Amino acid sequence: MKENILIIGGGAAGMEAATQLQKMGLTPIIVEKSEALGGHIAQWDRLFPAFHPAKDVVDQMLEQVKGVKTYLNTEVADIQRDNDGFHAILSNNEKIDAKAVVLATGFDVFKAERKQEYGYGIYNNVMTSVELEKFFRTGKDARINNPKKIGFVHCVGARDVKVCNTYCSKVCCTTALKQACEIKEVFPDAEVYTFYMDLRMFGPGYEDLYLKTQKDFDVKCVRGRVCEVSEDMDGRLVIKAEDTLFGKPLKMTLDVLVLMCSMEKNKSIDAIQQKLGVANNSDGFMQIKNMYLGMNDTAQDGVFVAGACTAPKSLPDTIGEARSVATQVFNYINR
Amino acid sequence: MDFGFCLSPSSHVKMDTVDLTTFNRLKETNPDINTCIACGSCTATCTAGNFTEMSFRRILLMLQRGKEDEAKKMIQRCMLCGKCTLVCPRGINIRKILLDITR
Amino acid sequence: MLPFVLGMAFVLTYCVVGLLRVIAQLPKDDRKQFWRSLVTPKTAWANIRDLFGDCLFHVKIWKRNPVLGYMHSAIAFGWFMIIVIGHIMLFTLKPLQNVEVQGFEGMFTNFYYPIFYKFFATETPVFAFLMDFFLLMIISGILIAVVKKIYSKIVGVKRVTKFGLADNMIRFALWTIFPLRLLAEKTNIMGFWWAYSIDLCIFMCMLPFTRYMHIPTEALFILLRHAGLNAREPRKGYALAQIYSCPSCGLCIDACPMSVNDKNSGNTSAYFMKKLRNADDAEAKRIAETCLMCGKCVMVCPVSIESCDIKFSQRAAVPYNINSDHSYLDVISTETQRSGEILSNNNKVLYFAGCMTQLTPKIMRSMKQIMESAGENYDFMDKDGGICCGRPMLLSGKTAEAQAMIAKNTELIKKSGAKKLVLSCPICYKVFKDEYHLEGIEIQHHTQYIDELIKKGKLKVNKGEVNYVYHDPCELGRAFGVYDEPREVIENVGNLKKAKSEKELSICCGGSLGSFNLTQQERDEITENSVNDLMFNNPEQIVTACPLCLKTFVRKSPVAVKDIAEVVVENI
Amino acid sequence: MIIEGKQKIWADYQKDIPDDHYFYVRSCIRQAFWPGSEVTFLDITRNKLGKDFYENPYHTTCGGIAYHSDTIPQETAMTIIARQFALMKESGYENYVCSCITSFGCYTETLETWHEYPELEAKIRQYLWDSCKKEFAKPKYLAHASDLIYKFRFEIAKQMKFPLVNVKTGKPLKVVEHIGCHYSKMFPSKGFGGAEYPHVLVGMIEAWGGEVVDYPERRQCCGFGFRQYFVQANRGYSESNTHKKFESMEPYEPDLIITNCPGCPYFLDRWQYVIAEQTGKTYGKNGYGIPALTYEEVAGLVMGYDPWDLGLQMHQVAIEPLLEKMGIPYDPKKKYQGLNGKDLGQPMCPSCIKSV
Amino acid sequence: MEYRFKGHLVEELYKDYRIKEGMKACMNCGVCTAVCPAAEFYKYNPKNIVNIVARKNEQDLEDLLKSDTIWYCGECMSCVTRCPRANAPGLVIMALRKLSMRSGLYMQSEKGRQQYVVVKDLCSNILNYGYCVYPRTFDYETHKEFGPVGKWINDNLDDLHARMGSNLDGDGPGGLRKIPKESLDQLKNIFDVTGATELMEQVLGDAHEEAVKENLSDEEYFMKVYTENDWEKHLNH
Repeated sequence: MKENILIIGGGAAGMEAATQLQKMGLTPIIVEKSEALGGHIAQWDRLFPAFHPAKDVVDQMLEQVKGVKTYLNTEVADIQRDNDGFHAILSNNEKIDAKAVVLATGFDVFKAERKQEYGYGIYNNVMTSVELEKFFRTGKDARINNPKKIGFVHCVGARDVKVCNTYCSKVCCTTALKQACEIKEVFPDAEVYTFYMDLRMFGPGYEDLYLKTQKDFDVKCVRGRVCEVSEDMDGRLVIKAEDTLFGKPLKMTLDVLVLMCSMEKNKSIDAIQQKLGVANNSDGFMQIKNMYLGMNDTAQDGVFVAGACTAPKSLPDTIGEARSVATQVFNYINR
Repeated sequence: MDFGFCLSPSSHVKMDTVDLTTFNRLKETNPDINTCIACGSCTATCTAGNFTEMSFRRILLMLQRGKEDEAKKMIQRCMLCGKCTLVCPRGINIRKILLDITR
Repeated sequence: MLPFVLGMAFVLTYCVVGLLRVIAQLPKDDRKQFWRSLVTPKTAWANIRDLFGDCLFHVKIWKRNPVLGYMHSAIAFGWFMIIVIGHIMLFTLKPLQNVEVQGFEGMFTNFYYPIFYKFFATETPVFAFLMDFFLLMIISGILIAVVKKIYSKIVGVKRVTKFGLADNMIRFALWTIFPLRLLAEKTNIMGFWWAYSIDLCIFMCMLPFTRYMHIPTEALFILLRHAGLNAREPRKGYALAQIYSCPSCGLCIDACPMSVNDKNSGNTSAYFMKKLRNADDAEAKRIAETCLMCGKCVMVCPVSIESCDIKFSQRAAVPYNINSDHSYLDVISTETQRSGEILSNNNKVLYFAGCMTQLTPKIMRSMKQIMESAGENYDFMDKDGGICCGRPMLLSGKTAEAQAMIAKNTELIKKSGAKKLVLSCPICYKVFKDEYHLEGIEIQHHTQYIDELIKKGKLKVNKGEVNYVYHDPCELGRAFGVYDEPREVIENVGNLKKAKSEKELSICCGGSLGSFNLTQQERDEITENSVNDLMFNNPEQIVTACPLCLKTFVRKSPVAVKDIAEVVVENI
Repeated sequence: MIIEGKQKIWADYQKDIPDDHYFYVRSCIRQAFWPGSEVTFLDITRNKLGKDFYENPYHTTCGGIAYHSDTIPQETAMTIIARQFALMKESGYENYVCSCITSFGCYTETLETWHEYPELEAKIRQYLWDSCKKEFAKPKYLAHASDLIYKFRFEIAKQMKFPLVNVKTGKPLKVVEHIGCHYSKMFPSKGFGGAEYPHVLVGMIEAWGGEVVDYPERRQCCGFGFRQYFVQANRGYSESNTHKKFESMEPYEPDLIITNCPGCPYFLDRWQYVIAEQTGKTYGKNGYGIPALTYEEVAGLVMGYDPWDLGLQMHQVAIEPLLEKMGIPYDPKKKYQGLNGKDLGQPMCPSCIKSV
Repeated sequence: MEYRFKGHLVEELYKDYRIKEGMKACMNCGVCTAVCPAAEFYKYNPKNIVNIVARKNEQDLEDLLKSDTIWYCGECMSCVTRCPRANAPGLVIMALRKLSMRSGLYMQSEKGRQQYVVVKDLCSNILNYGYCVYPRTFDYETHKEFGPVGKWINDNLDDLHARMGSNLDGDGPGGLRKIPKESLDQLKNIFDVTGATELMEQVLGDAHEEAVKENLSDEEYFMKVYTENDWEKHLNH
């Protein structure tokens, strides 16, 4: 029995779900809006906590997903549902019939310029974590010019009423420490500071990474949110924060400031999501049926979700969800 | 002219100019010093802390924020009882560091 | 004969100068005390007893290890006897054999004559037998020494001191003296006599610069020790005598709990004394601050060197840039009396839990229950946190600072009107016993107190079925010999199993406040070793009587670890 | 500095206010310290631009300074504001513009609080009735007077005689903008350009040919601090804040500071004198200070008003070097004259900062 | 001095709309303190204030209301802009100050007692002239920072305002015009109705009582409070 399963999104969640569904004898079809599979993770250099090359993981996933029918540079333009299942029209006008839909549309990176006081897009040497990762991958970034002092700001676009994101973005803490170590590897003489509020080292080996960051890499963790950034005569960045553990305001000049941008829901899927009748939760991510046992289910039968479209998630979380969604879909088809 | 008031000094910790000599000296012999997670266990258990402001966590911070004089003043309160070392979740040899600061 | 005379002259001069130096360095009071002790009959007798017992017969080593005891006493006593018999022969046979020399030269010959007796004269058979007997005795001792050098485990020693070139050379010199003498005596070849004489010269000339200096120094040290002196400075006076008295025998190396990690066996007392002798200040300081101060090395030392005291004085010698300021203590008592509900006069027992017990509240709770069950009139001195007893300060060499706390606690205790002070922490117990002046107030460790309550019938306990092993806290056992009370208490409430090393030989838990430098990992190794030792007879629970031992053992113990008070409460 | 980034924010933070028919309320501080500014504002809007700005003689203080000095309860301040709104209603206006930034903050805070807590609005309505027998209507649009100059900046530029350009070098003047804290810090969307990169003064500077200086302590408060200034013992706080700002802007060598709050230019001006007296330091060139002007004064200058009609002689920091840079003719004799050339004597010379 | 307020301080504080508006949950990130001018020049930390208020402990609140701490804020409201939890420490301070004055606890701190000066100056200006600030009340001797120009302005007040086009004490519209009596009466009514008069009289009364206790005239007491400055104590080293 071959049944079509439409998977929207070809990132880690979509690829892994497709791989599993294919192994189960179903016919997954991936629709990916960009020109390649891999999603955000394909843009990443190394993964926390063990500095494993992201390419390794992505390559393996690409290898496994090879036989799956994939549309690149394509979006779902319209989707209808009847008793036979789902009928989607793609942006290339092709039509796809499917028994079930998996939304694996992932996340968007918070637009750092929205946090105006950090001056991203205004002060030259303010950059985002995504851009820093690109620097690690390519070794090129005009802003990084043998810096002597580098700062990381946590929770940019997260835990912040002022940008309407009250949730924690989960992976930024660990990413910040990973990147802090990496930048220290590139510039061993540089002083590296992270400005955090809580260091949420939630996974196996993550706390060890924290310890390593402190002990081996001499990264200085300051508890306090950076409150404003400005530029001095030389184009260096002057930042202010409270050292909350010390209870005094603190001021320092940095060469580069990295903003740990949060995850927001990928909004390009909103129209299709609405057509499918999947609502958003208060954080703006897709609403799941149940936090414990129904994390892949939506209010609509046959519409499933996996990965960061429902909440900020790490790569292992996402892959776990992708595998579990495959089981859910399989059970749904064979119900 | 006496205006009846004058400029106040800034309380900002100026990280650009802070003197870390003592902290770096300690770091050489006690690399653990970097691993403090500011949990406050040392302060909570401190025998002298029961009567004074004594807090090892703060002493470490003072040294990193250029307030060496304050740190040394606070250390005077210490009774060296060693409870802090026993409760530190990162296993920092606090008593040793305290002694090293004093000499 | 010339080499011998030269060597002898050198070594005697050195010893006399050294003796004068040590005595000169003694503080005035100590010096007076020393002179007085020499003529006091009691100490004089002890001096004579120990001079023979320790220097010649090495009674302490015998006790510890008979093979080594034999080795040492064979060489020392044998040599001594040869010299003595030589002199007896000189005085008994000389007139008969017409070898008298008069005047200054006579004094000189008397001096070396016995050493080369056979070269000058013949012995009577009895003397000849005695001389040969002792010579062979010495040589047998040397044989053991050679074997020990090659394979120490045969004689029951795991680790031996590692020596430098000079120490190895003089040892070789010592080993060869007696075989050469034997050869010379038996063959009477001039060359052997010369070799014997030169060997003696080498030995004596090197003596002041090597560990064998302990041979002459130990005698002085015994006298000083019996005078009841304390080391006040790490390199002067009494300490100097001890430094030179250390034979570097290495018995302390195996005894030291730190030696569980070979890397740390260099931190043992034998090396500490050596660093002091070699004036290696930095290393001496480091070792002094690494030591756990458990006192086991002192316990096993055949010479009774008080290395912990010297380490104390070494710590105290480190200058501090910051003086402690505990003036805030003054305010406490007068204003708030925070450190306890101060008692009315009719309370008899005052319980001072101490800092460490604050971290193990179950001990406090158990003590409360025990005192209540026994119907005691008691009160807590530091229910909401008290003032440190001062012992850690002392351990850091800050004597004056410790006095601030001691004075404040003394004031609070005296004000309480209590007749008895009970402590559940041996660290406190040690300092209360040694440093506090609490006339009229009985100071008891809670093991002693509970034992007394049971014996008096105030506290009724049931004998349970649990097999316990008891760990002797260093500052209770070795420091004060409180070995029996806790054991009796435990036997009242359960079965007491033996540990592999007990009482004065018990192994420090590794948590000691004495050490500044040991890392957590190094401490854990010590703890594991100590736990293994306690688990020798597969007890079901480990019982200790020190909150710090308790906290330390809990980290590594496969079975439950409890304070003696808890165990008692479980069986009330 | 990437100017496009700021431009994007400026485009996002544009508020919708009409450009005519306003009920104008004065500022206690501006009318007392910079009387020429309000006169100039009304002259420009009414006479040069032909707009309707009505002033009701019965309006009073909004009580904002007393409120922020914690001398009157919140309800009192709100009821005084409600009374002003009632006067607006009685005069037949819907658009409300105030000259004071503290007032602007209080009006905004009041309207927002009423929005959030309608029961409080009802309570105030009752208070106003009980005390004054008046009823108020909330204004349809609320603006600060600088918002309107901002809105008219290009029209003003059309009538401009002396742009913010150094006539000797031909280069734009370097201008520091200082925004009153209560303009947009509490409610960023209520100010042109928001709270972080307000455009209200930047827009004027750019339209009139100047170059904006963005320095690290730009967003800092001048240090007024209400009770921190009113009590002599506290003035060190106020002075220290201004000192911090000048230390930060000094390396940029600004020619001029432009402000939209009435108090800030006073403090930025007078504290320069005090700092000079106490420490010997001046922040302008050749022992002069940096002039700190109101936006009305700057608008007046570029439009060719006589400096002494604008009241620039009421600043302690000498204005002449700026006038010379801009090529504005002035008669030094008239600086210290009253009406009809009446001789009013001259202020003493300070010991440190140059006054002429 | 025992304080006149007999109720529950925490309860009373939480009735204030500024607490409702400005006091949500704090995550201790410190942005308010980082940007705060008072935290730079005084022994002051707005984050700590918010935490004490959030704790709702009667004793802690009382201690806070008695202290100099709440009087350090300059109410610039910079903290309001950036708080990620939309708290407004500046508003919280205003509510605390009001309660401190109402309860009388403000009299127990040096900075609190200064309220006498501010209340006396500002309230009388509003009630007498209809303005918070009125130039005829300016005194150069107690405001040396006016500088030579300020002194010159004071000395020629009428001439200068006439020159500048003000309507100083005149009728009809214009700067510094005389506020009509009916408007001043309305302000007085507002003060009476909304509790400002009561608060003002309490503060003036407290000051008088204190002056009598210290054997000073009201004017002497005013100058004492106006100039008294335990400078070192207030600094945040």
